[in-house]
Amino acid sequence: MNWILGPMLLILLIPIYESFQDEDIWQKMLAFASVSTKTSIMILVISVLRDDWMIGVVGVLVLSVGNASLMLLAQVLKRVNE
Amino acid sequence: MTNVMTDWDLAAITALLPIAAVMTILQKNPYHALVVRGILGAIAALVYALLGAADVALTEALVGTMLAITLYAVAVRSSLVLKLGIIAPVNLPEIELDNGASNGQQDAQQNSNPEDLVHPVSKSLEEIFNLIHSFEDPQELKPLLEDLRVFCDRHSLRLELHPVPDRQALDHAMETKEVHGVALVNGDSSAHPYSVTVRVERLYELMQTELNPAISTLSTTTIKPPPAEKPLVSDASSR
Amino acid sequence: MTFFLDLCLRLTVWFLLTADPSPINIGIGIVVCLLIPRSATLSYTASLRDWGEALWQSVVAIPQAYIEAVEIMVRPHRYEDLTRKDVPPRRTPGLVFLDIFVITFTPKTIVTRYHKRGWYEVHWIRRRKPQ
Amino acid sequence: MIDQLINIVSYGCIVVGLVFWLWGTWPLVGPRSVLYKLHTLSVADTLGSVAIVVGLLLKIPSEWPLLIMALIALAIWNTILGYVLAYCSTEEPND
Repeated sequence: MNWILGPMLLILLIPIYESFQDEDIWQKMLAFASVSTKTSIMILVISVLRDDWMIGVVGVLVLSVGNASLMLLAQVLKRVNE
Repeated sequence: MTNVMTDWDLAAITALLPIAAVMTILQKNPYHALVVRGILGAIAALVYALLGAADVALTEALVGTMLAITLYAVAVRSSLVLKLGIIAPVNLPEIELDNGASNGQQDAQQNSNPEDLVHPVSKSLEEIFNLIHSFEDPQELKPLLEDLRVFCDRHSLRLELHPVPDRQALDHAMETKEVHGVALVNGDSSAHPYSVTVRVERLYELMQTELNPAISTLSTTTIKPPPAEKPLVSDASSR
Repeated sequence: MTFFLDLCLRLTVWFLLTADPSPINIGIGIVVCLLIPRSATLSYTASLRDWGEALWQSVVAIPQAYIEAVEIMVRPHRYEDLTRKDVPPRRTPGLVFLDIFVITFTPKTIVTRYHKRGWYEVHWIRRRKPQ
Repeated sequence: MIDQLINIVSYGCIVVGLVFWLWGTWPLVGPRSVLYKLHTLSVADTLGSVAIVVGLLLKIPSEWPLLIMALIALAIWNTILGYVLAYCSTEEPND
């Protein structure tokens, strides 16, 4: 089942590239949202691959925490842009 | 299904970390850097989890990504600001702000309709926010402010106007370091329509090369610390 | 009644996180769920029928989301559109949250704004140019 | 026999998830508006990820509490994040 990580990694490169290339802040935020979800799913896959519960819990927590920080940042950016 | 993971996968995922780090330091705008820092945090958490350090990954996600970004966002927003004192009619937003807040609360209390009572606090906050932003640029300062806005956008600064009633209050604001600079309208006899004075050395250097010299004259002053601070110093040394 | 629903939701999250059915853990879970502060502004006055309907809608939304996803993958939707959707009268915040969730969950529609005067602003992607 | 079927279904879910990921993430590089990209991202990040996690769930049923937690977190957080991003990136209408 190791083959999953390869394509996942390649797809992960797309938003990373986008975040570097696009100068608009909201497009960068989209890339951030995408990266944060994708990395946490990858962590979950790794935890299943290794049968390691601990990493799985971290994956779930990263999933929710990453999104929470994104929402805070989005609100701050909205205030700044006004 | 076992824990055998090819070296290639490991190397490729780990290589993302330096790439993201380089991307972060290449950003010029601090807000863009914050977003890319978030991406770096997410990737770092992935790499740490991949290498088996669940605790480090969790710390990176909680502290490195969430706390750091939130704190930096607030810090950048509150520090990257150019406060400019100007003379404008006394229509201070703060005065209206109080009215707006109390009006909002009264509205919320008078309405017994449960739907309107849902967010009384956020409603009045919204009103306050609109009032602050309803302060418009004074007509006679328009060309100068446009020039300054271009300058501020280039350095991702926020331009904040501090309207005061007269010249005396303007000088006072400068002395108490309430503002970073002041802008004045020159008389018709002068060659330049406006004059700008800043007290921050670095701002002066940047403005000297980037502001349109046809619009304004630029000068800098140093503010001496007010004598009232002396007792504090002796107080500290006696401890 | 909605207090009970709220408690059930919290207990579900607790047991999914801990995954330990021992009596001690159940006791700790119940105590924690009762101790965590409850939102004071949320009014729990919605009828059970409204809640059931909204929950059913969010269950139905899952297969519908996949159908829509396949649709926009097979036939490209190039055009964007902005419409208004009226909120049913007397929605409580919890129900409004569920409404926004259901609309945004399906890939063709996203709520961009909720007006307190009674409508959602919904952003669409469409196959044909909107008039 | 049933084991094999479950295996096939789980691989199917994972592959579908990966296809969703690729299809939904690819438009990010293009010049489309933020809202349009949000639509495709909701295909990739919510639906695709849900499919992948369901695939994992079928593969390792013993970890079901954790993976169901992941499913709930994914669905709720990603959807609400889509709403928040859409709300924050659009201007307030003047009325």
